[in-house]
Amino acid sequence: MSRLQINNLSKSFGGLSAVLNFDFNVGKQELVGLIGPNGAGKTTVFNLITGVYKPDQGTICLEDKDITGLHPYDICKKGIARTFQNIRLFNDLTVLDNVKVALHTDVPYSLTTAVLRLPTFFKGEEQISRQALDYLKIFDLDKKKDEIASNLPYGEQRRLEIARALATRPSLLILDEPAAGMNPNETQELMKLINWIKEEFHLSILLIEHDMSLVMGVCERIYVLDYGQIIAEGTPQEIRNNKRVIEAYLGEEVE
Amino acid sequence: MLEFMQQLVNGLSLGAIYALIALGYTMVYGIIMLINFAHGDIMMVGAYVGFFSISILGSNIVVAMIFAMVSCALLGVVIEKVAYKPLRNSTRIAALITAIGVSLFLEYITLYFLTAQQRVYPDSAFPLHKYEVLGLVISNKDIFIIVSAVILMIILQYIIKRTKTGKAMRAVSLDREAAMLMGISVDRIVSVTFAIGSALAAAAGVMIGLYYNAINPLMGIIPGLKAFVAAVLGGIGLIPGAMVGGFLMGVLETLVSGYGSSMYRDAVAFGVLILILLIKPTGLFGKNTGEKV
Amino acid sequence: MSKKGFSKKVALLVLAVFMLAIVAGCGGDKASDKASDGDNKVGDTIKVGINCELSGAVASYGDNARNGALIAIEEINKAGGVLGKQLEPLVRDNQSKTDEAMNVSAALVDEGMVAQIGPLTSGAVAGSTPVMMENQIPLIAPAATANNVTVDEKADKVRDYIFRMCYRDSDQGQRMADFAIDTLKVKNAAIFGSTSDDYAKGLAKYFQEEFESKGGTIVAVEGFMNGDKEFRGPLTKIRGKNPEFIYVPGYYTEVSVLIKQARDLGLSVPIGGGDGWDSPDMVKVAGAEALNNTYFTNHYSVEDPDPAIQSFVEAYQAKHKKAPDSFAALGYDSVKLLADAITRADSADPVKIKEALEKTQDFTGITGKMSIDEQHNPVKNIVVIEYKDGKLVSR
Amino acid sequence: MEDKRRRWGKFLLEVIVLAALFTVVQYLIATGLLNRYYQINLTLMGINIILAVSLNLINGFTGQLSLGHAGFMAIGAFASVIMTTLLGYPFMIGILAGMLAAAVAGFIIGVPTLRLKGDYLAIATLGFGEIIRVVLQNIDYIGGPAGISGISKMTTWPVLFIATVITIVVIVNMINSSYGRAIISVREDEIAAEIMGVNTTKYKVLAFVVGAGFAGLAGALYAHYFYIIKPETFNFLKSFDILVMVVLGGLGSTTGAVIAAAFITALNVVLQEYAAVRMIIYALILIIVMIYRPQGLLGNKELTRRSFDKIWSGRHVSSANK
Repeated sequence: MSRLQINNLSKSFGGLSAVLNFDFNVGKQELVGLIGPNGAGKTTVFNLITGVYKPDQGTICLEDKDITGLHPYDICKKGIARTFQNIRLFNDLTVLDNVKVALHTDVPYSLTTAVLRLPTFFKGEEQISRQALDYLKIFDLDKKKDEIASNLPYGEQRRLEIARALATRPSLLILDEPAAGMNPNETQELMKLINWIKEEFHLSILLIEHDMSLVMGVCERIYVLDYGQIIAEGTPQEIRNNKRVIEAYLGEEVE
Repeated sequence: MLEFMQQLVNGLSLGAIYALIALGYTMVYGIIMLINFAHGDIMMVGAYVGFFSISILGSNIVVAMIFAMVSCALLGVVIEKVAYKPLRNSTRIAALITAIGVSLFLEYITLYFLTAQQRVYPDSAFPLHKYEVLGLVISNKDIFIIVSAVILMIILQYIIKRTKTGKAMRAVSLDREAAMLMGISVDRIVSVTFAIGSALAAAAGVMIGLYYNAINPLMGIIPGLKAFVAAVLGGIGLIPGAMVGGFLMGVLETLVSGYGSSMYRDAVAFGVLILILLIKPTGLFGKNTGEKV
Repeated sequence: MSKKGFSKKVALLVLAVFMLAIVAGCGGDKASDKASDGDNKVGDTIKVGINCELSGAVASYGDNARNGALIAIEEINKAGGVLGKQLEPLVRDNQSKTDEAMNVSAALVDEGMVAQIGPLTSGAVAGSTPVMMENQIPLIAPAATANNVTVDEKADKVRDYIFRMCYRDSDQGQRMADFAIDTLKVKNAAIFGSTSDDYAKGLAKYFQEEFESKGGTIVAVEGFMNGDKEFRGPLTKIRGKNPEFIYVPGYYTEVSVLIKQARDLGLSVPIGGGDGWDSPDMVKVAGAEALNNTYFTNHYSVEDPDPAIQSFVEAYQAKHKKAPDSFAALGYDSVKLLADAITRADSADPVKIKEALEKTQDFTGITGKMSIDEQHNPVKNIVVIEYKDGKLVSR
Repeated sequence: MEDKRRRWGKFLLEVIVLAALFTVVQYLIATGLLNRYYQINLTLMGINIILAVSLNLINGFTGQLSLGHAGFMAIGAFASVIMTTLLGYPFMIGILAGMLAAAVAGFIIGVPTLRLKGDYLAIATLGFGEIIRVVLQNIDYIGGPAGISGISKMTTWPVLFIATVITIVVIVNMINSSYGRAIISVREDEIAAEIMGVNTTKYKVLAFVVGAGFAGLAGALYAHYFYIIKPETFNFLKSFDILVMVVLGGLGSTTGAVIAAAFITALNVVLQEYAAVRMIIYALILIIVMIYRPQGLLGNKELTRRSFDKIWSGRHVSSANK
């Protein structure tokens, strides 16, 4: 049984199809890459999976349960979390509060309790803070917990976004160009980290990335998207040698 | 039937005024995505300039209108430079609040210097002639106002579609950064937009003065809001949309007060606004666009 | 310097100039106020609170009433004041808000006024009432027409310290209904009045009652809101009902435009209204021709040859470059009545003033000869005035 | 344990400060040192604080620009007066009815309109506010345009004080909880919030309903102090008044809203003789604040004891540097 199963998914914008008859699956604890030239429709696929866009046709199933057309927050509760290509943190909140927002899905006290400041509230807040701090520690951000998110350096913002996504306790984590803007060293670190959290949290991970060293290094399986359609699927080794992929990326004259 | 036709005529001439104000509203929105709350008040200033040039300088109606249009064009440019330009990169909410501020400022500065007393346009400025066609009463003022609204719309449409400045305007409205990189002076285009929009408002102001004779410092608020509703109804940012929206609003209001109750007229206007916003926020003629993620 | 920084600096400069101009303007006002009051030492003056709508929705009413009141105070002071003391006007703006009316009254009490003129609308007077009652200071409302302004209808008690200068709604509504049936001999009428104030609503109500009780039929009732400029929808509807008379209670700001549009639509029947019509703007906006065959109930006519009226009209004209309207006349008379009461009481003590006001008999103002009845309403004549080629003719 | 002790200490300190403030003002009123004029403005100040703090929840914390706050105030005012003056129930019932009616109206209006964004939402709420006013003007039972007069004065200093404190406490406690973080996340980035599992519509409506409810409270207090209420009092200019306070104080700062509401009320007192100028100054405040400090005087920061400490230590350091 695969964790994420997508069948025949299509989406078009004003007559232009961004994604067409898309079939796709991610297994349990599998790390899958989605690559393709700019404008191939990769982010659109992510937006469809997470409910930001509603598909025109096709189904998306998580753990065999149909999640097509649900609201993003419901999809989150079902166990999908993601990061964004252009980082979307809660900029004016502290690093800690960013993660705490993600922990809101199972808040241990009611609104009335919060307003009345009953003991349950303080206990609950303490618990939330502790959990949030644990996630920050994984990404080495615990020392910066009181800083305003937008003041973090770029690399740390990327890491915070992953920490925040992880805090929603997903079974499938979707990373949209997690290494964008990082130097090779940082990318190396990130690769290790991604592998580690996959094992630690028993996650399936789906990522879009332009940095081929990262994609080829960590992914077990890769899908290649061009003009909204899958043109190839396979292990990194297979993809590296696939003719259509090379054409799509470099144009035909390279042959 | 005759009564209904008469109501239609009434509605069209009222709608022409809304359309004129809505044209300027929609232009500014199209270029810099700002609801220029002060637009109705610029119209009020135009009405006053027209009044003073007729009553003090003794100019005729054409001169008065040109005078009002030129001064309001300048006023519009100054307002943009002083109040809106510094905010071009802030949030839209900040810009909207500023626009509310400018609106209040124009109203109360006028109230302060010219008092709350209404001023009366001299009747001789534009003598009334009535025509009876098949039992319908139509006056030369009705015809004047409807025809000038249509002509101004056509001119505006021509400027935007055919001239170089118009093309630059459309470029700026589509993508300000890209337009700037293509060598278009965004500042100049925004100024031109405000100038044209404000001049149109001034023309509407003088027409209201001629049509209803009385003007006062707070006269811009309600027509301004209604014109905005008209612009949204037609699809904000679209010139023909503002025109059709204006006429629709005018007819609708007249029918509501003619066949329903005039006390609910304003509620109906805002009700239409809310319905449009909820059902088709881009208006009757607008295309839907989603947020890019 | 960055470009953005520059535009912000320019913005600041312009705004600062505005700020300065305004502050300078205020300062100037204040200075001149002080100068004119300067001759009188504290305690030598009788402070009269003027609580008017000088900004907001009905600013023009308050503006005119204040002008009228100030002319009266000027006249009285020039003639030596009251009880040998000068009247000192304390003019405040209640912004056409009921809460500000109360706030302003409390401030004026604090400053030691002995009586208050205004506010103009019934709502604002109601706002001001509790403060006046608590502090036992009389209030003369120049133009608040609602019946419950001077009487607490629920408790069936007269409000001790509240007086008015104008008719009640019932007086005017009935008078016009009588005039329409008895003099104009009409049998049916339409009502098209303002629905945004209780004044016009009251007039409409009493007109309808009287008109129907005298056997007339009301064929249509329509309403408009203050600030409206477009009346052709309902007028076209009324035209379809063929009334012989149209009653249009409201203020000249709307009525003038309304009458013009009615005539433009070919409605040539007689039109009637109340004292809210009284303004030179009527002829200017509607035009003399459109106003022919229109009638309104009023206190007086600006064209009345009576010397008191003419001297007021002249003084007003000289100072404000236009003829006074009914608010101005009522504001003027309110001050005159107050001065009269202070003289009769031989004291500027608010309670004594109130007692004297209650005893007013045959006081002659420019709005007529009047007495104050036990419900604190003036008993005075109502004249019906006709517009004839732009001139006012008493009927 | 340490935490718990600190918490109680802070709570006790707040209670003492509030009790002292209450007692001092009560004493001044009882002895007549604070005359009616200042009492009126004190009442207005309290009502304005409630309005500004509640609007700030919607505009500042949730980031949804609402221009219809006066409409909810109107509903609260009329609902409470119907209960007390017309039906003869006690003031407490009137207050609760006012809050409930306004909150229900907030829900009915919020559910459809809060799907709109930015300036569209602003215009829609402005429209709803005006519709509320027009509808109230057309109900004869509540006096039509003339409104209801003869309302007994029941908003005393203790009532006002308790209402203001409750408003601030409820909203502050709400904001400083997981629910508040969810609300703020909507302002920060709606799409990211949804992806993180926050039902943004639900929290927008929650903030809108709570904000409307407290505007209703302000309306009820207002009605029972100023003797008369008319629908016209609650037009969109009133909404703009409240907006000025929120913007001046800082969108997203409760202390800012409180300070700005108090400041604007005081400014109104100072400028009473120049009411026309007052509006011009309001307008200039709006424009200048937006140009130079679009985030308002305090931005989204709160003024706390710690921030005073910070200023103090900052000064300390700078003087040491010399």
